[in-house]
Amino acid sequence: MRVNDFVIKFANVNGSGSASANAMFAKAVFRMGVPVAPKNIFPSNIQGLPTWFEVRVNDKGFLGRREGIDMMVAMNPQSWDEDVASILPGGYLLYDSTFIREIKRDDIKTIGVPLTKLCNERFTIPRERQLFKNVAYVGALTALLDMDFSVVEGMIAEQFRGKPKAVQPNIDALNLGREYALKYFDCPLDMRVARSDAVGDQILVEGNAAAGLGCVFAGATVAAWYPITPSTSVAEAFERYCNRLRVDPETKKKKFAIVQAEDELAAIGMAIGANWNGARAFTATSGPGISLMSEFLGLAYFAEVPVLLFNIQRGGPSTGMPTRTQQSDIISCAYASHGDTKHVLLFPSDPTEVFDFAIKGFDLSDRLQTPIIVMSDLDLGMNDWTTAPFKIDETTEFDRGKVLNARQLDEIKEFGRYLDVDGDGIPYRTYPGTHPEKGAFFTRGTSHDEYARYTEDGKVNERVMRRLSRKFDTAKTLLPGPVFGQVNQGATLGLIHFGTTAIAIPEAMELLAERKIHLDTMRVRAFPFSREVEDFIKSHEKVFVVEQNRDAQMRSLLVNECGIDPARLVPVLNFDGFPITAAAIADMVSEHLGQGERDQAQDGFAAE
Amino acid sequence: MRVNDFVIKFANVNGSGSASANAMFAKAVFRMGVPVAPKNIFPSNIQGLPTWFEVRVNDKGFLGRREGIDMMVAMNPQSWDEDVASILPGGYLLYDSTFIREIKRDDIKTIGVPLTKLCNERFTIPRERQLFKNVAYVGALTALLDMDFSVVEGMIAEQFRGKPKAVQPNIDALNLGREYALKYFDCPLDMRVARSDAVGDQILVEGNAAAGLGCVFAGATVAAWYPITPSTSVAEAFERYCNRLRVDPETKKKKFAIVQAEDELAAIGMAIGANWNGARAFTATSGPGISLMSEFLGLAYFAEVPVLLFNIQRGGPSTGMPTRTQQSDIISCAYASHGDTKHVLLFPSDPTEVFDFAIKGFDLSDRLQTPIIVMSDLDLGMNDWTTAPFKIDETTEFDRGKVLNARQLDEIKEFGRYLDVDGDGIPYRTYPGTHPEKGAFFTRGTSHDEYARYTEDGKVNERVMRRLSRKFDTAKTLLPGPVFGQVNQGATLGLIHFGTTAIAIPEAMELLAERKIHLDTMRVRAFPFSREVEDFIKSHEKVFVVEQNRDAQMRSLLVNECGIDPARLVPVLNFDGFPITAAAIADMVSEHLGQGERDQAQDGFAAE
Amino acid sequence: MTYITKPSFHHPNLPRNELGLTRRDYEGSMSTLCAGCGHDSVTAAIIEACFELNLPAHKVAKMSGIGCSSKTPTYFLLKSHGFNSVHGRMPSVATGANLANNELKYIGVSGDGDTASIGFGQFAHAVRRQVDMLYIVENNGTYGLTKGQFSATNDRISVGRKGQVNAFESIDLVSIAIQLGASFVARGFSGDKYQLVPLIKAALSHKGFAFIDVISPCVTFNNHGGSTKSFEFVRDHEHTVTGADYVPRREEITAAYPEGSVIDVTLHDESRVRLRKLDATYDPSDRAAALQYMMEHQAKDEVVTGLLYLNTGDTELKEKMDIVDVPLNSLKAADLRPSTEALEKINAGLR
Amino acid sequence: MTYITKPSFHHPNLPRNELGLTRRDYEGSMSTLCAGCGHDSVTAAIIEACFELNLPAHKVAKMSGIGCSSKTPTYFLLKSHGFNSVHGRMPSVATGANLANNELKYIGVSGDGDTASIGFGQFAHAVRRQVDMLYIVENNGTYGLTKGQFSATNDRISVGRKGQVNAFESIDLVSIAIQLGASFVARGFSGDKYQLVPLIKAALSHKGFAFIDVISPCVTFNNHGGSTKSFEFVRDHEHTVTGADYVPRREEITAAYPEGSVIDVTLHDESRVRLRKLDATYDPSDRAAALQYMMEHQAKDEVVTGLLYLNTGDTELKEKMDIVDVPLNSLKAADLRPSTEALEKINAGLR
Ligand SMILES: Cc1ncc(C[n+]2csc(CCOP(=O)(O)OP(=O)(O)O)c2C)c(N)n1
Ligand SMILES: Cc1ncc(C[n+]2csc(CCOP(=O)(O)OP(=O)(O)O)c2C)c(N)n1
Ligand code: SF4
Ligand code: SF4
Ligand SMILES: [Mg+2]
Ligand SMILES: [Mg+2]
Repeated sequence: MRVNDFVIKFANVNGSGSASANAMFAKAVFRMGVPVAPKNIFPSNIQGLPTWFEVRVNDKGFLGRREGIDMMVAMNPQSWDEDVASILPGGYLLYDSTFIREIKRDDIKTIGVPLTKLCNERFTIPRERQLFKNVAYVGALTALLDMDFSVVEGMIAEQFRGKPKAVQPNIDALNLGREYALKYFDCPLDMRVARSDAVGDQILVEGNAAAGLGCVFAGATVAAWYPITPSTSVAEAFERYCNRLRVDPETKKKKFAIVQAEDELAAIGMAIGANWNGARAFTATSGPGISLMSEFLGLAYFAEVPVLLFNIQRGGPSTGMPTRTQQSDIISCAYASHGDTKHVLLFPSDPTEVFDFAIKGFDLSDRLQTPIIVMSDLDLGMNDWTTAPFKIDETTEFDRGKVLNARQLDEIKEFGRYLDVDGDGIPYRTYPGTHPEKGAFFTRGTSHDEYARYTEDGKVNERVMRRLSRKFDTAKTLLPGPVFGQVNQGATLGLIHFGTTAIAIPEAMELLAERKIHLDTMRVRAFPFSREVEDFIKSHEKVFVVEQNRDAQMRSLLVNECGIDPARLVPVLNFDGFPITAAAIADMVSEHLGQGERDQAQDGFAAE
Repeated sequence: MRVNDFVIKFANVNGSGSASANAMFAKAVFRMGVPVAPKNIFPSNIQGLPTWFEVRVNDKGFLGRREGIDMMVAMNPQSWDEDVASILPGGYLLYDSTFIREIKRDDIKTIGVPLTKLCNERFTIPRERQLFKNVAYVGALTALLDMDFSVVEGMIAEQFRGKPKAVQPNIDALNLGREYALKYFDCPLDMRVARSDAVGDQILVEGNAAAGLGCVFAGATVAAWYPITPSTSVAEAFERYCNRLRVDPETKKKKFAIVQAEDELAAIGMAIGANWNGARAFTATSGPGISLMSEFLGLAYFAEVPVLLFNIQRGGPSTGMPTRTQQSDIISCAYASHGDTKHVLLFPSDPTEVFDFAIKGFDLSDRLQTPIIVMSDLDLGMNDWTTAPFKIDETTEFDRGKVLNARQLDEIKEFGRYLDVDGDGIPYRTYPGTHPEKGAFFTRGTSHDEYARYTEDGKVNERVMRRLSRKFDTAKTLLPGPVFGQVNQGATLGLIHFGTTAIAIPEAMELLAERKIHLDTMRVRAFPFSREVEDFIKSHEKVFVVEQNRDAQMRSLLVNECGIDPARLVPVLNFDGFPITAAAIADMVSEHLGQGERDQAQDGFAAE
Repeated sequence: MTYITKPSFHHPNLPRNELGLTRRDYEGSMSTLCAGCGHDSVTAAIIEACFELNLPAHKVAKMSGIGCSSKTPTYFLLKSHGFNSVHGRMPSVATGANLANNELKYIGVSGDGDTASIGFGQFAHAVRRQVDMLYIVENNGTYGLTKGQFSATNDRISVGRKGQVNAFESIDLVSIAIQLGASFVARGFSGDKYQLVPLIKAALSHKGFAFIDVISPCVTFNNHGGSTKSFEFVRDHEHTVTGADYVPRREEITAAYPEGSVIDVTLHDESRVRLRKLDATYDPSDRAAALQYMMEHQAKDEVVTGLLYLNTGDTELKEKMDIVDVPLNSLKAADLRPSTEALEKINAGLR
Repeated sequence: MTYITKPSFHHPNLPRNELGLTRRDYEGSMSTLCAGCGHDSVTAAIIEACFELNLPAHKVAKMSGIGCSSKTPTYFLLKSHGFNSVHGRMPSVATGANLANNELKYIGVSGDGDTASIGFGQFAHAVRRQVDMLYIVENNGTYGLTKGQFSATNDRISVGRKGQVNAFESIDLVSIAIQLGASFVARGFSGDKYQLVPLIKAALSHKGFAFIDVISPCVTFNNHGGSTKSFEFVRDHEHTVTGADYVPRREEITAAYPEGSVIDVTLHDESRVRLRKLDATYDPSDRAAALQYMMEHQAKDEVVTGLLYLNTGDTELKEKMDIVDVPLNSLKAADLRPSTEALEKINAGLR
């Protein structure tokens, strides 16, 4: 019996309208109170190529990706063979039995539903026949998996609240599949969805929507962006929510501006110009955009202009795998641009944290007067996640950082844009137009003195550069600190993870525990790293660093910036474009540990 | 007596025509057989601002920059005070006594020559009066420093071979100063230039000229560039030498193409397009250009297109100090572009090596099918260096790497652009137009299989990425290895340097030896690092890493790529925009070493 | 796996060209574009043109940027080398390739996003440098591959799928190309291969920068009512000023035309293009007039098509730069590396 | 130290404007450009215009890229904020600044290298977006700061200092601006402040993208015989089509002109510009005609100057985007942050 613990995968043709039906299935499971993790595995084209939709259902909340398919809904002849091959022994194959298909396996159970036939009989318009096939297999699944049909009916009703005429055909389509299944198979199967309260008050949302929404609540007014998968939906979500929440009721005018720029260089240029002028502005991009934005990032670092940038990482290098996920821009973002530059990075792990970091990110960027890059990825950005509801604290004001107004300018005896008045390396700024006589300065990317005046005096420039390092140290004390997993007293092994890897960690730890391997875990949430990060590493003999790239980029950052002996940091890597699985982590870790070390890890004696 | 061992500095106004006179002085010293290191310290503007010309004269060949001025030729009232202040006690101040100037020091010797008055009497045209002042003080110096006048006369004759009318006025101008000096001061001073044979067969040339010339001898046919200080003269030199050596005598047509691109993105795009097509092409830029080129660098890395790039580093970040020198683009070049990318870097130390690396660089780029970045800097690129003469080995052919011609295509059974046939990670390529039927492929920055076909199969892409790592390992065996300085058996301390820092090392070692500190030195010449580099570090308890940037970027690379414990690498940094001095290195090293360690370094016992 | 090879079976009696090749020999791998996408028709027209011109595939290089349009070079001329560069940067790569080897024919395919937005600067400069290539923009007024955002070539009157208005001035690439000195400028429509194929053939026979702006509707994102880049809109608003017939070298022109209504222009390879003036007032050799004409008719929401400007008088990039006739990439060390003596002279000059 | 402050001593009886300020109050720090550089004259004209317009300096923002020209904002309006961005990217920074606060007047200063080469794409898109700013290109046909390379605005006939020929088509920024929809387009000459000052005043009173191409000779690198951007060439070849007089609001126009020879255009701040037509055939409100005129006269090597195109009918960026009237940067948390209830609704919608 696989109740509330299985992976079901839908194999479709891109552009055939399967996406919404598949999403409806996932949402239905979610609404039955069972945690789900749907993942859309799509090609970099618009129509006609294979596309997959993988849904992990897990009551325990183990929602990281898992290899092995318990049920495959195989709707695409193109990918039929590999799809059938990926089913676990004893698993199910649901397919359109209108067509005869050769099934080369005898260790799986097949469920043939003549979807095309059923739909052709019931519907006449070709496009409908095509679309309702998807709805029909969802119907069949409700019967096979013992799902609450009213939930699905309810969703149909909601979805077409606008156009009631569309409701009945959809219900009919559902029933076509459902009734066929009930008639020809003994439903439910030994694989089921059962009502649960594991979801609690959680929501189902994608990271990019959370980013856009977070920017609305952070008071962002200007967004400049250039389309690129998988970041496009950040700007789209911001626009959607702004149209809902930021349009003046009387005048119908907008309290926001969204510009689709001509390219990424312009997008970040606009965001910088707006922030310089005191509006909160951001941009969102992915790999290639990061490379193009690096010159401007260097300017913002050196001229100390705040700007928030969402990097929804995809498979690199170059154009790479635009529709796959990776964490491979860490080095290029941390040190973006020529010269001695360092940038603040935030690593959210779920949509709720993306929302929080969007808000926190603007505060930090204003406070630190430097670019902040939120390092999301395609998996987090474009897939729906079961995650905690969004919260804000209305009582707190936005932190706009050290900005002087006219009154303050009159009070202080002198204003120097780049003077380190407070010793924290953070100077005071003014917005243009603040004061008729005081506070004006010239922002420049050329070497400048404490009064923002151009200088070629190397010693002065050196002073400015040292202050920037000081400011970067201050950042360490302001950024979100690490989050620690279960801590076994005396464990000599540690594991560091960040971003979307987090979702796989609890499960990985459970798998390792079964193998008698115990590790302390720490989730890094920001760069530069705080003391705690260093302490965690120093207090463990060996620390695994899990990341989704080839070159162990986070490990490099840790070594560089914390002065850690690389020998103590063991890379655990995955870069095939799919989210890393708990099993893979567990295997790489235990493989690395010889029996000896494993014991010692277990009862916590020091070795070496 | 300071014979052939002093620093003389000229303080002038930018655009006043002083540059050629000052250069003439330096060249004259060089022609007397004495090693010189002239350094032009100029502002980022065209006319009217202070500019300096510093000439170190040193018989021993200690030609790194040295603080403290033995003689100041102060021609610029704007910078008068700081210029006078920079003279060493007992040093000389040569100035234009036509004007009364307040000299606040009594510990220096002053030499007033009424240059303006003398020139106004002798010359009538205002521009001439202005220009010849500079020639006149050179004349005075020939007397004061006991220089061979015929040498200077000879240079004038050469310089104006074309226009004999110009010769006499120049000679006259020289004599104006010379005779005045002979008349009013007892020449020569105790500071002199004496004929020597220390120069030998060396030449006096700037690094950028060497780069341009190297590209001519490497068979480069296409140069695409965008103007930016201090790299502009690379393309200019290439053009100059091509016009001399690469124009068809009959048709007068060019065997080269030089395009001034619309920006850096286009410049490297053109270089990549030309290399893809089998012509040797390069570009040259500096900081901001590197940032803009990073997207294309990622493409060339992933699509495996050769391209040679000269990065003449200047003061960063952003527009920074465009007319000052730094070594601060190391990280941004080594890891340029998003995703998992790594690039091959070469670090030349003098113009001769720039010439050699231009030639070697093209061979390596063709062999490795990846971008190669030659990391020069403003000091090396724009100043004349006393350096070994250029040599080539005519017997060797160019190494165009693994390129298949039509015959070979017919012989092999299958062609796959990205197949690792030889196990060294380097695949075979073909040029467009090679064979009517075979060898065509599609170059792309998107994920591809071994046959250059687009794929979204993550495992295939992973395979390609692993091969690229393998190729990078192969590079380690092909790149120029490190050069070792004096090696004291058993010294526990090492020092790593690279690029323009090298010139200061022998002197620094001498200073340290006086303090009983002995270190082994190694000059790194390329990234990725060869085994020898790792071994050197591992065989020393503590290794100093000397570099001209704030963030110890080379140290980071060493730690990352060689898995070194950062604790063993001590940064020795300078980033004020001037070349690091031997004294600064010696001081930072000895300061770091407590007495205890120094002893132990001295008699070579292991500590710690 | 998204790469689909076509069955290579050839029907025995498919028509063959002078090289003995069939149209199939000029095809590429299977298109992965949406069914009905205008771009596939442009691909077909390119295949047809190359077939009829008897081009040896290996003497053609295919260049593109990023986008649905930029994918199409994979779908034609399988036996040609191709370079799918980065978004908007194809012009620079093509320029470099061209300088290295001017004996290849360069077919650059781009999109309106690729060319009019991120690549506008590179496009403009490739035009003014008169790079010897055929540059096709498959213009659908939208960003197809990223799912239908407005592009900069959208006319001000056009409305987005979801009713979004386009407040900004549109960039008319044809006018820009004419103004910046392109020597061959045309506009076609993916829906009209009888017009498009001869234009492509003439462009490929022309020396210098040949630009063809092909209105190529995006059936998925920009073929709706409000779009001015839809099949329907173009059909209803097309205004063809010149009909171009391509006449291969050594071929007789037989058909007779009314006085003054045709212009014969001999192209660099001695083939000719016969321009049938459908608007008697139009002079395709007068830049200023052509520009004004474009503006006036576009103001009337007309889509002006045909061969719009032709100048066989200007030189192309390599000539402008006085480069030797043989391709630079064919020069060997002997041609390129000066002697040791030459180097010794240089050393001597530096002492 | 290359920053030189000017002595702030004010002569007691310097003329003062309505704000009680003298011209000195509109100056910046000392210029570090070459003696005689055209750019310094443009700086002087900007100072004069702002003084005469009674602009409060802190309500002006100075934007620039990189180059000798881009340095000049340091030399005027010391009490205005300035942003010297990166090479060629000023338009995007200005666009963002503009969206954040449309109550400031934006004066962008760029060079021909900065705008016509590396910044061409950004320039073109700022134009079509109708960003509300004054964009001045100090056009000297060369890269001054990097010591005299050709720029893309060089006319084809122009010859470099060392006799280099310029084989490539030149980019005429005025024509590009007109074509891409700039609503105020003029060309001036740094040597003629009587023409330039009123143009700048009118441009600053105009709402929308106002472009002034100022031929501003580089005395050090491009003022020689072969240059078409030299003082001498411009003086000899200048062809002024319209004389523009700036008439402040509430001021009477007294002077009388012959019928049809003048056009009065009221600008957005109710001031007016009086256009004296020096070429009766010229119509500064007809884009297509204006373009053709430019081309024809440039073909005759004439430098057409004056207010060349004016359209007070179009909307500017913020209007096109329906943004609230108050500056976005003035909105507070209360205006911007939705309530907890609103957030709860959103959460509910995601269950
Ligand atoms: C630097 C960079 N930015 C953004 C993208 C994402 N992107 C891919 S195609 C495309 C636009 C395609 O539009 P167009 O050129 O008109 O081609 P179409 O798909 O419409 O044929 C964009 C923005 C990218 N690949 N690279
Ligand atoms: C990205 C980048 N590339 C190149 C440069 C070098 N650079 C500085 S100014 C300039 C051109 C200036 O020409 P123009 O804009 O015409 O200004 P001018 O000096 O002639 O007034 C260049 C190429 C730079 N600063 N940044
Ligand atoms: S999205 Fe549009 S442009 Fe792209 S393939 Fe589909 S129809 Fe063609
Ligand atoms: S170089 Fe030319 S542009 Fe620059 S300041 Fe001198 S004269 Fe002016
Ligand atoms: Mg398009
Ligand atoms: Mg210029």
